[in-house]
Amino acid sequence: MNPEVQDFSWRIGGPQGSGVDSAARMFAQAFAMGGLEVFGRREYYSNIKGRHSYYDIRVSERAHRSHRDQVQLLTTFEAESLVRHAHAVVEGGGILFDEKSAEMPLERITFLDRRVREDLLRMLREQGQPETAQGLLHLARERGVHLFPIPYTQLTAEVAKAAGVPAGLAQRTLNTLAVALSAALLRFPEDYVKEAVARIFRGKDRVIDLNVVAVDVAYRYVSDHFQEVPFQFRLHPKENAEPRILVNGTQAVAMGKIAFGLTFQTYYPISPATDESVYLEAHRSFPLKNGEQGSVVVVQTEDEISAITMATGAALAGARSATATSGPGFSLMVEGLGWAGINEVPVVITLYQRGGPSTGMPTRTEQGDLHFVVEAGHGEFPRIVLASGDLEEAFLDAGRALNYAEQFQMPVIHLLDKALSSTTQTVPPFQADALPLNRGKIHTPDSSSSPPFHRFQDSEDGISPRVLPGTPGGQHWVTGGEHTVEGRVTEDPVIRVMQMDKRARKITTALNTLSQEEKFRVWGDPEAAFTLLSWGSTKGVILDTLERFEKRGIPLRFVQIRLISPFPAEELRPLLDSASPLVDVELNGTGQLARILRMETGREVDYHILKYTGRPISVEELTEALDRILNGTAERRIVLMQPFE
Amino acid sequence: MNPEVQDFSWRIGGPQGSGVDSAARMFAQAFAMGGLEVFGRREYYSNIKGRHSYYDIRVSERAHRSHRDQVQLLTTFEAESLVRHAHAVVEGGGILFDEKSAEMPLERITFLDRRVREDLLRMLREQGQPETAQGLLHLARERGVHLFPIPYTQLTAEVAKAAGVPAGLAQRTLNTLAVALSAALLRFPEDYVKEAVARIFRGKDRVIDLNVVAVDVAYRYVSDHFQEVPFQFRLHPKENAEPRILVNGTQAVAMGKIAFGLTFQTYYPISPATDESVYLEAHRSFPLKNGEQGSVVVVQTEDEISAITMATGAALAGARSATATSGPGFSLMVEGLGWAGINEVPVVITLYQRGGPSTGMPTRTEQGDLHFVVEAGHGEFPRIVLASGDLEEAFLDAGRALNYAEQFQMPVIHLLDKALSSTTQTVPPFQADALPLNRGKIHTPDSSSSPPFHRFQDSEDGISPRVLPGTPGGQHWVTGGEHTVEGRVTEDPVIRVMQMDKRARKITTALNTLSQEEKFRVWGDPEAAFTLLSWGSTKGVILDTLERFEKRGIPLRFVQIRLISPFPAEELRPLLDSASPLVDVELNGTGQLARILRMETGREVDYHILKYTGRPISVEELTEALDRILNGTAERRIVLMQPFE
Amino acid sequence: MAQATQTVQRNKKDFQVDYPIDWCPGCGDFGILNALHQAMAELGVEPHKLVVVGGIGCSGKAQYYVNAYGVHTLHGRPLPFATGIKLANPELTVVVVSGDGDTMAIGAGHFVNAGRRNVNLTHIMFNNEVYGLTKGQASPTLPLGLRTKSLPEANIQASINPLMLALVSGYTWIGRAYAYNIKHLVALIKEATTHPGLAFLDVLQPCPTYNNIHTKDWFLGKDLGHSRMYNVQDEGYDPVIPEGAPEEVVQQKLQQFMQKAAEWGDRIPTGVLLVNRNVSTYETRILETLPDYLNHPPARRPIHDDKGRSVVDLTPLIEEVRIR
Amino acid sequence: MAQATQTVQRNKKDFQVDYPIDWCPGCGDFGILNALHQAMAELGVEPHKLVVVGGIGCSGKAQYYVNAYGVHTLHGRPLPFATGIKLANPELTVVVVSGDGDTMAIGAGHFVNAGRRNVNLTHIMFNNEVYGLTKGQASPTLPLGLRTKSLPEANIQASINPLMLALVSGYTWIGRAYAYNIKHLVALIKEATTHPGLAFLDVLQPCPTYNNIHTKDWFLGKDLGHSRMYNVQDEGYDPVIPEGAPEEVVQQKLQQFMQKAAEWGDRIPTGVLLVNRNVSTYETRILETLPDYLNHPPARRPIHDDKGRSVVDLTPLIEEVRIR
Ligand SMILES: Cc1ncc(C[n+]2csc(CCOP(=O)(O)OP(=O)(O)O)c2C)c(N)n1
Ligand SMILES: Cc1ncc(C[n+]2csc(CCOP(=O)(O)OP(=O)(O)O)c2C)c(N)n1
Ligand code: SF4
Ligand code: SF4
Ligand SMILES: [Mg+2]
Ligand SMILES: [Mg+2]
Repeated sequence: MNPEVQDFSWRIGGPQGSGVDSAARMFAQAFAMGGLEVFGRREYYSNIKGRHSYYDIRVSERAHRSHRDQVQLLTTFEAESLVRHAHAVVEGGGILFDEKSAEMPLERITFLDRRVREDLLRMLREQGQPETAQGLLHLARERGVHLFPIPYTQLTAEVAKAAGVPAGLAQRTLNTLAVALSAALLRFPEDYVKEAVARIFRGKDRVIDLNVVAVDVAYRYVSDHFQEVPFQFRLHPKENAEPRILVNGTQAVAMGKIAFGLTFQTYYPISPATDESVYLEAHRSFPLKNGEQGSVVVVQTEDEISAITMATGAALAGARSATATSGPGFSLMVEGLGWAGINEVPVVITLYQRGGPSTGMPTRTEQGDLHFVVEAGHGEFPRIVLASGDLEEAFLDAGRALNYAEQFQMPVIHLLDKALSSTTQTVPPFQADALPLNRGKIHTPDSSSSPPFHRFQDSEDGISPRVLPGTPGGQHWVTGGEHTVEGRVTEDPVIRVMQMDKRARKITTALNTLSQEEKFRVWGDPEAAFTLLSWGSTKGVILDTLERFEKRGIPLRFVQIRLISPFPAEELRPLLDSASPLVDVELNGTGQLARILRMETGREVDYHILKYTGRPISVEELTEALDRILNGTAERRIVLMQPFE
Repeated sequence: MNPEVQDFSWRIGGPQGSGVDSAARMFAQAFAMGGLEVFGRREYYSNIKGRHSYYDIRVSERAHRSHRDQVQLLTTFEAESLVRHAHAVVEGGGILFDEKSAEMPLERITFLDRRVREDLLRMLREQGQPETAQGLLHLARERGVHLFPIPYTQLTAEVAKAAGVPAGLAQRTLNTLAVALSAALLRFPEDYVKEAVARIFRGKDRVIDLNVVAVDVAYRYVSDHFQEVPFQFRLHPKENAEPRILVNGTQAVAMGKIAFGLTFQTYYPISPATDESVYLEAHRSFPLKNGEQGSVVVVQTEDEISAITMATGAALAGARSATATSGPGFSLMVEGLGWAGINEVPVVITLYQRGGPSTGMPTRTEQGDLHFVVEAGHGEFPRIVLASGDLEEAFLDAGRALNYAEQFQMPVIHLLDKALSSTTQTVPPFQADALPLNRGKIHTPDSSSSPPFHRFQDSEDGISPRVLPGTPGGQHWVTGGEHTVEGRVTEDPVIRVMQMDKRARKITTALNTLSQEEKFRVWGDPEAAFTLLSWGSTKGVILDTLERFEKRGIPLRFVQIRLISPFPAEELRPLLDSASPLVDVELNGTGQLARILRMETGREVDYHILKYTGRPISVEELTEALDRILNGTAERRIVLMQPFE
Repeated sequence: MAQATQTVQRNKKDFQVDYPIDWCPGCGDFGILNALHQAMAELGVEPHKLVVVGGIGCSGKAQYYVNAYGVHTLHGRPLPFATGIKLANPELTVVVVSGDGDTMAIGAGHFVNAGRRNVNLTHIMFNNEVYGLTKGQASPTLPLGLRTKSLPEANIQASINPLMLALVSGYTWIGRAYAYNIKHLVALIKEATTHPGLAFLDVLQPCPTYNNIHTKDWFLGKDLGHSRMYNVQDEGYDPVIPEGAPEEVVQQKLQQFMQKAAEWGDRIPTGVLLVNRNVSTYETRILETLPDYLNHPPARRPIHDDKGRSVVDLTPLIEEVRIR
Repeated sequence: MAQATQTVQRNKKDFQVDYPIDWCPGCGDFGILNALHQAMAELGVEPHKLVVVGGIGCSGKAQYYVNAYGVHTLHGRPLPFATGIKLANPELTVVVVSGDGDTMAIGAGHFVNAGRRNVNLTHIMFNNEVYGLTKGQASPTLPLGLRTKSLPEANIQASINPLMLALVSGYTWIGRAYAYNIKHLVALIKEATTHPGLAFLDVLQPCPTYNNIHTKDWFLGKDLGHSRMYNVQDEGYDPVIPEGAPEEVVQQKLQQFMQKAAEWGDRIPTGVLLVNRNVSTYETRILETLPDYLNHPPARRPIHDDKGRSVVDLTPLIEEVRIR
């Protein structure tokens, strides 16, 4: 084991609302400021306070894009995190825990799911261990994990004393203590932790001072007590590292929307989409290059039907307009989507998928809505469905979605998922000029022309010039009914066929206009026959796994589909023909992309690797599944599941 | 030409709200009472009064199930119907029209669609005809069509005189006059017309008397004036004909629902679904075999979201429960559908498809919602989608849908379309015992068992026993969230997979349980390689066309898919393997069934015959398209369109 | 922030279009349409600055019959569509035309929540107590127990009082008119349109085809010998809550409103029933934190330069999350 | 047609279940849940005849914590679900628990139209002025201009008065209680449940996590030195509109109600504010044409014989359309 790790995973767990989030952010920032690359993954229940949540921060010199099942260091304050995650710590790794939590009987941990409790108890009984957190710690120690019991009460008392504040206040430094203890164990310079403290509590000087004291106390405690423990993982700051921002998925999309011209956004709160709109609300005003203020008008609507129809109204009036939602909200938007479709209105729906069906698992991830969004809406109308695989794509795709909508005059669904939305990662700073803006055919009738304007004029590429309300001489109608060129409802069979065909033609136009890069990307060894097929947030774990196999001398290829509708069937043909085996990787139960692939190309995939527990796939899981395929022991359908995630 | 027609088509046109409907019903009844089989097709605008509507009644000795483009007799009172349909009358056929309407210039016909007007005017100009209805009559006469100008004002005056009523009242017999004139031209015994009058106006003796006078006047007028016209079509009553009822699609479904145990129905008005619910409201009370009163509680809700969720609530409580809607309403039901899916609630949605997308063409037909309903809802859950091809299937399938829902504990979508809903046809009387009722696993816990009841217990066939609220000891929960066996929300990965797999297993159970007949039917020559593939209301025209080809010695085969979800892929395999060519026939623009077929089986169809003008396919259209395929002149995608429908 | 101001002399004809109208003969909708044409002309609205947003129903078709930008939306959704249009481009005069089913059944949630915003829109509800376009089912304004022509049984759902619902929702201008009293209707549409905020006009609209109970004759009180309707302004009713009115004045005005709103049957109040100047518009509230909103509203803000590059300076947002 | 009648002696424990509750410490929801347990016990409802129907939100989770048939529905939809359950089996006692967002935003259309039906349901709204479960956004009951903890800007939408909305919608029993005044709350839930018709109970529910303005302290008037809340019954307020009351009595009661409903701020009325016995329930209206409805409601009508054959005699329906 090389203690100077290239690739380190830290996990912190605790009840929702107890500050696990900000601890993790502090940890991530400290190491990121130290020049390292950081990838964070967050898991939590659909609950405000009390239920278990945890955060994994993966730190490494080169960027990683996925989480690992096994961590080097687990940090907890209470029993539940301990019992849920002790098993995940690698040999030689460590567990930092409140010494008082060890004696907690499993029976008394309130929110431990019954099945989890029963499985753990069975294990403890089988191993002859006490039915407490301690039992699991024993087992970990037996596996070679180092235990770091921490007297948190004593440490906060020290903080209180050193800072000269009441004990109650010092209590609030618990998370900082935990982060600093962890960093200290890794021998990471404490200045970075202090800098992170200063950032997190920016503007609150007294709080910063207090927490800086806590960092000192923690570092001191580690050097006083754990010098002898042979916990050998080390992380070192890197000099002259590239510039980085630390953002999550909802921020990346929101920043992309702002950067690429959004002026109107509607939303109805829903996990995990809300954060994007709240970010936009908080950043609704921003500078323009000419020194003026730019703005986005953000409206919290009464429901998602209002959200989609209001956003469509704004788009019709000429705003770059979008809404953001998740499964249940999208289900309610379907009628509105069809209206935008038949009226060729450029509106963007940012869809953060979560565990379904129905309310499902609101704070867990899934790629369960793909086929639905492709077919959503009664009747037939074209739409664009675009899926981002990571934060940088999310930022740019937010802009592409807005461009496509106006360019092709159709609703665009930008697909993400909970995993991506809550992924926190260091990435190069986003650039507002990374993408030119394209507003499509916006037309101003000349003064000689008189209304009605022929908004839905037949055209070769299917796209007709549009005139915005308020433009003199451009009066016309729009309607959810089938319509004439001037937008009046009609039931004339000839006009019907013309309009249906005109709208359908935009599919071809889009396919012909977009670059291959925008439709799909090929990663890994482009000549490899062994081909992974996937879309969306699984990109990260697949790329990380590809590297592993590459190191093992096994070349794999990954086809990342980005444009799902219209589907780039023809261009994929050569890749499909040379793929053997073709392995579908998806976060759902039925292999939705594979079904679409077969529908569009006839090609059936050879294997499905599916996970539908609501959690993302880890490198270990994917590696093992691929190994089984490679060594011929795999079933056609491989279902991944981690019982303690 | 054989004047003793086996197969006669009559068309009546007129403004919406002017009684065209009841005239058509009277005509249909008269001939049906005369022992003949009747098929009626109705076309109308989304409008209450004024726009053009028409009704085709096809009368024949053997049952037909589709309309024809060409009619033998056209009956009109006003210019619009005349100019729209004169072209559709066959050589040797006739046009009955108000002599006053002939002089109407096309320019002055208010509701003639601009495109129709322009096409007709162009034709008239090319042919050197006056730009009036008269011009079109001339062209018809040139083609060998007999013209029957009727002095309606004079006839109603005669009626007034003969019946001793004011002229205004006699005016109301216009429709009866038209029907009787038509019947008289066919030399059909006037007693049948009088009987039809008596039925239509049942209970209103004075109205009957008046209209009987009108029948006499009409018959007399024909024998006085048209004896010499060589219009040679004749229809003769048939003795000892089988018992028949005359119903339309919404009635067939409503009767099926009542017959097979529906007790609760919700609806929000929408064309063309409303009529079903209005029928149920009007027939909400009916006798049971034991002499008690049975009933259906019908609730008009505030919207379709309420309709699906209220129906689901009732189903949960134990009612056989359904709702009925059309595209826009279904789009709003998607979230509710998912809830019923994850909670395994037996609720039925009867979906009458209409022209889409969005508001589309509310009173025109389409098979545009197929793929949508199969995928509707975020996340993954099983559902049954069942499509009826004709009125008898509609009746039985209404019962099957209710059975399937309870048997497999899932939402069932029963698909019909506007064409079927407004098809009026003679069929053998429906039987309430044609189908046994199956309520599935309804469970009563024994008194020793204590709650919570394990509603979502894992089970081999995926179906868990359900307990109805109100049952002692059966308390449990249901939730749109992923849930434990007792129905409490959970995010446990192990339970998640168990429940997803359990629900998915019901798909296999359903496929294994249902008979082949319930999944698909093969018509025509079962050994023929030339295979038509279709679903829903196109069944009628395909069967009628099959007969034509059979007579020509060309054996064809028709595979009618009835169960769309889950899709009977395996069982279809042998048929697909032997199909050449495989020809898809659908009323939509993209060949949705064919897409599903390819997704489910990999098999691509060789030809698409598609119609998406909102009108059903005629025998002539289908025949011609098939001929083109047979003689090798067809494109892969054949789009049908009648410009004057 | 009034929706429209007198600028050009316009004629009613400027707002008419040359297409056939497919309402039933005698339908009250004709009256409302005429009044709308006339009102827009008298206000001097420019047709290209007028957006008429219709719901689905016979009523919603009104937007086809106006020379303007016409938006035929979805059943129940004209308000959110209109809100999006207006907020994106506040220069436009936006008039919503919708049915009672559209507004109070499927659209009730939007109605209630639109009131919370008080966006500067004019909402004209065609109140015929039935679902015209779907052939005469009961709408939420049909009283309990009535059985209009096409109902298989008497209505078993009670009616909503639209005036009260508008009040409770927060509409700041509320009026009622009668479809055939065009002069009055014109005046009310004008006032509703110039009111800075969300205006609701309940128009009693006979549907000769399906509502055989509350007919023209009934409204005109052929049975009583006098019209059932009266104009509250004729009786000196003052609907205005002035800006900054003390709470007791507000309460008194609301009480007065509620008394009027409760009247029905033999005496039906019409006229301007509430003008609440005491509530800010949504647009004003936006201005508080986005002072440039009216100069560069969402539909009019330039978003790229000549070369198609974004004009946004992302620096402060990036700095917030910059780590190194 | 009261929903519940005293039959067995029951204990609050009979309604509790042994699962962890995941509301935040100090959440007002605990008080409401306790009161619900107690009220059901005092009413002697049998747990298996009780159905608790929840919306989505912290509030909607209450149904998990009752020994009953618990139905966790969709956001905004508990009322139609509950209506379906109750109409299918009127023997059940059906209680709806929902949040203010659930009820007045996404569910507002159902709220308004449920009032038109007056089905015999009990609707308890947990009014915390925020969207708890989605992390503290403004709900439709948060007053304009307030900025609770997690809002990036002050609320720019005005609030709905839930009591007034209930009145206008047609709820026939309307009350208000405070989540921590359990005794009063128990009494009100009992009364709401025994009221024959649709009952709405607005429960003021502090959300210590997100609503840092209208807190426990605020309600109790720590700043004023006296509780902001008072019980209208203590002041002799009589909420009852008796059956067959003359119109003027009805109007007077409504006026009285509206005055109370308008109070807020330093004096907040709680208690029973309206009991309208003058309106029939939906169930009664069904009975008028389906006299057998209560004996064989939709969930309980046998539909097949031993052999699975339908018990329906289709003859009259067939005869209607028989041609020969
Ligand atoms: C989602 C949806 N449900 C139902 C319909 C069918 N529909 C069309 S118009 C209408 C009702 C019209 O009634 P109202 O709003 O009162 O307008 P009116 O025709 O009376 O003017 C309905 C239910 C629809 N178009 N969309
Ligand atoms: C269709 C839909 N949209 C949004 C959500 C997300 N959501 C869950 S709870 C909630 C709001 C909860 O607020 P409230 O009803 O006031 O209940 P509280 O949590 O405050 O008790 C929302 C918007 C959802 N579940 N479904
Ligand atoms: S149905 Fe009624 S509302 Fe509709 S157009 Fe006819 S008269 Fe007017
Ligand atoms: S967020 Fe508020 S309402 Fe929800 S549980 Fe916590 S305190 Fe209660
Ligand atoms: Mg109406
Ligand atoms: Mg709330």
